[in-house]
Amino acid sequence: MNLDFTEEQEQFRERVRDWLEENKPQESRPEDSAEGRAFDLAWQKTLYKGGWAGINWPQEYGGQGFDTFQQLIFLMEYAKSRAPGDHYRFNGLNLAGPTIIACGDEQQKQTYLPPILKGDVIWCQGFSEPGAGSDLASLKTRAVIDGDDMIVTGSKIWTSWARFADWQQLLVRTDPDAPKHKGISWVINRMDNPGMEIRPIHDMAGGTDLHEVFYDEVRIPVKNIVGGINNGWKVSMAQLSFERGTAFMPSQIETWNRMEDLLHLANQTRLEDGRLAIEDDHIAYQLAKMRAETRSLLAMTLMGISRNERTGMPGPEGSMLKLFQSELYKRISILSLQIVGAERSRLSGMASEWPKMFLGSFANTLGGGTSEVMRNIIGERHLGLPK
Amino acid sequence: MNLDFTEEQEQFRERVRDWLEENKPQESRPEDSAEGRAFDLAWQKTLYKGGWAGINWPQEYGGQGFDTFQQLIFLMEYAKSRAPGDHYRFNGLNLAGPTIIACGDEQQKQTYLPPILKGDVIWCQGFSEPGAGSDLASLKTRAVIDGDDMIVTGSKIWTSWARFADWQQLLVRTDPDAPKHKGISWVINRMDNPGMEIRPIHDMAGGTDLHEVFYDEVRIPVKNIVGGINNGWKVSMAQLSFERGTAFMPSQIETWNRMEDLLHLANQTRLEDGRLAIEDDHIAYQLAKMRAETRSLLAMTLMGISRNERTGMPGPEGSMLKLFQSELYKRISILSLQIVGAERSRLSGMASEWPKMFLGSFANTLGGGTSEVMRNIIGERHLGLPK
Amino acid sequence: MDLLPTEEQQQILDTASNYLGNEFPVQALLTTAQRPRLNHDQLKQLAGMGWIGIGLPDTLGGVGYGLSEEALLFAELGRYLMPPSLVGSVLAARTAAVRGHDDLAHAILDGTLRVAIATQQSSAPATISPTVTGNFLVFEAEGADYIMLTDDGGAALVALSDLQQVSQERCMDPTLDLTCWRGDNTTTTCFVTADQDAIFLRGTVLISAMLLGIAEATLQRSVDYAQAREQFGKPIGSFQSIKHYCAEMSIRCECVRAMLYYASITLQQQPSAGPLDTSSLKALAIDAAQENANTAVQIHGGMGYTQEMDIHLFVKRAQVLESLFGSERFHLRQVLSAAAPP
Amino acid sequence: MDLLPTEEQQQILDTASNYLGNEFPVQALLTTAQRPRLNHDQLKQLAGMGWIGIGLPDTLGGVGYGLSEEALLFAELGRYLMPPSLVGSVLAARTAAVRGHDDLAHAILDGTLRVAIATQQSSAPATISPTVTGNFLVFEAEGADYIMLTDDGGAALVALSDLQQVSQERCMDPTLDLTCWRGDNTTTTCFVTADQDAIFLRGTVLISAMLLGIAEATLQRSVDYAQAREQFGKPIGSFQSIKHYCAEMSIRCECVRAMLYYASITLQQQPSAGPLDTSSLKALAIDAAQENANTAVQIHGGMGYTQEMDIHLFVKRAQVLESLFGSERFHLRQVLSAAAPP
Repeated sequence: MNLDFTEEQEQFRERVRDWLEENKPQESRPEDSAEGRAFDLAWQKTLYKGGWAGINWPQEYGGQGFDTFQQLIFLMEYAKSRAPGDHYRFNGLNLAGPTIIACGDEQQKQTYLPPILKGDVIWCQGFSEPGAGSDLASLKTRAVIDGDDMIVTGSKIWTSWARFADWQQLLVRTDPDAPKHKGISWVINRMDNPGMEIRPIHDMAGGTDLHEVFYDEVRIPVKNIVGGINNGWKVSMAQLSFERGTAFMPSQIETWNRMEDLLHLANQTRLEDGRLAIEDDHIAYQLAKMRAETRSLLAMTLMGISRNERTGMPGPEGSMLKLFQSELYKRISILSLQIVGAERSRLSGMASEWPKMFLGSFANTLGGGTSEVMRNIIGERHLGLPK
Repeated sequence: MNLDFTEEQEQFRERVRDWLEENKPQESRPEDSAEGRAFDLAWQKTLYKGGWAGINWPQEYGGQGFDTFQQLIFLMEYAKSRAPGDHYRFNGLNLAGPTIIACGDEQQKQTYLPPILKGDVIWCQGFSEPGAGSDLASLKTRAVIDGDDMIVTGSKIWTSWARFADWQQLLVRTDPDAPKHKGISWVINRMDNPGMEIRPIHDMAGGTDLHEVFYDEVRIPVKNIVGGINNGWKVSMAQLSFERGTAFMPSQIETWNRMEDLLHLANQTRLEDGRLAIEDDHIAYQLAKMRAETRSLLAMTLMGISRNERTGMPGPEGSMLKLFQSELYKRISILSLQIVGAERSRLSGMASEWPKMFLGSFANTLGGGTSEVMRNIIGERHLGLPK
Repeated sequence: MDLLPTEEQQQILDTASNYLGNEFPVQALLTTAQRPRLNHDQLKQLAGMGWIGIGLPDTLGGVGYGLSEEALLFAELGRYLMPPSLVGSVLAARTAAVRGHDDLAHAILDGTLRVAIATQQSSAPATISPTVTGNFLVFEAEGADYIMLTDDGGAALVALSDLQQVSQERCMDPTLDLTCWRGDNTTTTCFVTADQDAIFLRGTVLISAMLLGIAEATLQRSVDYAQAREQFGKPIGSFQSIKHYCAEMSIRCECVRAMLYYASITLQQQPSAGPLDTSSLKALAIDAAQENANTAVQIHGGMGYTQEMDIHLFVKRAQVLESLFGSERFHLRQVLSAAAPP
Repeated sequence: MDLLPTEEQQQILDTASNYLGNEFPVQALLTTAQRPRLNHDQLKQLAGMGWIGIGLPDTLGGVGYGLSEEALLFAELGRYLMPPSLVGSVLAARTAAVRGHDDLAHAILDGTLRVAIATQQSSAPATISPTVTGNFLVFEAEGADYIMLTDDGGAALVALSDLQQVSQERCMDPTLDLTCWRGDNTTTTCFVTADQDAIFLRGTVLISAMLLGIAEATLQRSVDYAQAREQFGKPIGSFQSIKHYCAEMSIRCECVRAMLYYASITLQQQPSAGPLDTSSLKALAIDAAQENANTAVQIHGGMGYTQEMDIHLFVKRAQVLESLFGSERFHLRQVLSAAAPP
């Protein structure tokens, strides 16, 4: 049990810190989606040139092949420096890319991996459907084999940044007669494929990054199936195993940063009665409680990484961290509204980041598995309670 | 929509108030169970002589036959006067008695009702079993008809004050082959019946009023079945309809009294930092929130009574008030521990009523249907959600 | 004693509910960026139905019902996300009438004059007295003639033209216009102290009623959705997590509705219990509306997070309404300092 | 970086757990009114295994491990409801050793001398300095020779015979003896300031570890019961309400265990982060132990409310432990005033 890093690791940390200090974008990410795409790709190119692209990817596909501790150090420093988040780069770097590394054939690896790291392409996901949310395996979008192609018809929903993506990791039903988990395939799809229609969905925070995607007899080559036909459920479950403890480092530090910003706000904001917000014990105790929880989020993340490092297997910490962090983040945002008081409903002006955070926080307890699904998973898989 | 009482009702209120002022016991109820029984019966006799026994019972069986508003006024004044609670009298007055009134035959009514009002007997309940708690209908204690008798074998649990009761309302399975709700009978049983064994259970608050009761071939006359053989589930469900809004008036006022006592305590108790507890905003806001909730408990109770009065039917307020009040009561007790600070674990001394309240509060969210069962009932019966 | 609407009150409620359902379906807010929610003609129409003056005595030019009827009406208005400025109109008419400005009162009562409503920046509270000084965040100043300014000391009706606009702001609630205005020792058109008439407390009851409308609307939508939406081959309402959320939501509704009825009576009849009950009501109503609306998003899943369903509008409106007529913090303080009722 | 027990640490933990399970099963507290939980011989036996001096440097006569090992051990002691006075013994040995009272330290380390532990009445805090004045609520004074008195300013070891017993009290936790004692400018046997050695913070970590033991024990019992107990023809653990309670309980455990490991390291190695981490730990540990124990009663239904199962003992112990080494309120204040770590 130790928190020590070796001298080499500390030197590595300094190298990361210095490079980020010098190279991270000075301007903030544009709100406009097309400009956002350009910004994300440019930053990925910079990372690639600097030798920081794909920190957990094997070197043979252009990655850095860092060990867990180097990844951890990189992510800690990255988040502390408040360098840009993954945004549109997220899917390619963390889901589609690693899936192809784990389950793709050599041809697929050579074709699809390098462009991700080089900042040439954006990937998106096509998993959920209007009728298949928490119950993902009941998805209905079907793919009928026709020679070398599949003909895909159906629809997907919650596809982030679909309008601005080049490629999509798509789950389709290739065997309608098999049990629901058995007839699914994981497929690579071009976003400019004919027969597709993309409809943006406005979210409650005002974003338009979510989409519904319709497929009307879209042709996808059979060779774009990754991990074998009808094996898509297993392939998509493999994604879970990429969510090693390190995956939570950025959101953990983001939560800490938000918490410290809120503490700062409470030290500056006056309540109706003229006192500083921090002088109200009710606010103060809630802040303190959440600060303690945020601190423990760091400890939980490190314990999770240690567990992964020991066993090589993702443990229960994935679902736990996801649930704990997303609910905590929401509570922090609700507390912030108590502090900004009557400013709570103003999206313009100085304090507007807090009501914006509040609106955005609802995505966290829904996306990537609702909190209710997370509690089921923890109860059943981790504690062994019956279904 | 009004809170007005007629002049006659206000005169009635004064009559109640004056009588209670003059006649309520000056000493508090003894902690010892046998002395407690004597105290309860003596007080019931006083009520009977004063013309206040069985306020909601028909006059033909010795009751007062008060209308809803008179009952309401009586209960409000009764609770405000802090006169003794029902304690051991509860079952006879509120459950067994009313059930016999509703479902018993004339012989049963003449035999069993008057002694309850006159303060001659104590009743208890035999419903739950070790294997049949929330799922009461799965009860297994069986009764085999043998001529004019039934021979009862099995066991019951959570029977309050069994050691000090004269009679018991007992649910037994008279038809083991019928579907589980259909083979049950509601039976009157003498507590000194041979073949019974009574084992007290120590509860976490230190009380010994709960019991497990064992029946080994206990003979009960068939004529003691109330409401017809194999009809016991319906008979016992009829008890729910006695829980009219007025039934919650005492616990509503008890909660208010506790809340005001706690407010008083917070105005007198110093925290570690030397401030009065009430000066800590965190405590103050929690107190205020619960005071508001307690105030609304009164409003909910009155709205429930109004609904009953209009429709003659118990509405959703029974389950709602039960759940709301029991959870609120528990939260009040937990808040009290924050106020008494390091005294929280001391059962002796000045502030000990609060940790005692805390320990006792656990019974409320379990007994008479757990909070989880209450939420199911509200969701399914009141909101119409599927099972 | 009867803590339920009378037949006559029920009729007011049903009429309002039917009318609003036909004329102002919440659904309409999804397809058109409808702003203002209530144009001049529509305001006149509502006024013509007596909704502005419903709780004002007929001796003062009103319909002659009381606060209970006003509260029933405003719960329906809240359920249909009608603008909170209607509370401004009701209070403005009362303020003008109490002060003897009969013509002004009349023009507000018939919907000719439009009244906006405001909150203050917590960090820099303004002064409200026969003159007003300071900044106000104003909802729906667009097209308004007057603005209703209140705090627990009194209520002022001010001509908007007497104030200066400081800035155009962006409201979290996309159906509401938000601007910042400033008074600088500005003379009010009329001013009523809290002792003369409980304008602030009446406004608190009406805003609480609107919050109740939100709590009930989001419960109803959640129950409907939980019955219809299937996952894992079952309606999601059969899962205990969803069922229990709904049960808790319904208790919050019951709790606030009972308290609304109760406080609407005591505020008129037992002045000593008024502040305790009114502040209890607002604190509980804020909590119920926000918790229910936020929970409804969770129950509706991904769809609840979008602007394709109307749930988000309730989430946002619940935040706006907290900021009007005293925050939860303010009201909890009041609850605590109130004497125990007899 | 490795935030899990090493093989050696795991061995300490396993040995302790096995030993306690055999010698001090919680079950035993149900059948005999076992008090004290730890008689003189048993204390000596534990001491003989090096448990009192486990975290004390060997230069000071201890076993030579650190706070992390102490914390692992005390989580097990908490799980088995071993008396909190063991924290007193550990801190007393350290206090005596740091002060150079080698004989005294030795007699505590080998279990010859028994040390009680105390909390203060919030309403009348006592003074703890080279002399002590004021009232103390003492746990397990029965048969004790010394008492360990601490606050965030320092730690004092006092001979019980130098204090006066004020009263015999009744503890909520039936396994603990509670008495009230008074000091009146009483000279301490040794006194260490917080700057000299972080006795108070170390005690906070150990009490937090015991709270973690409670949180984990009540989770384990709840999961076992939810798997075994059937209602409506199914194990109750298949109902989402119960399942989700258990999931939340397990997150609380994970959260506190991680924080315990983390704080046990930073308190020794990064003094600047010590107070933030230690106080975060205690606040979270109180919450986890109390919430989990209280929820466990609910999961166990009527049986959970009785003294026939052991759940109630955990509920009560969680209350006792909150009152030792700073309340939740105290620690939240500390969390708030701590500077952000580097």
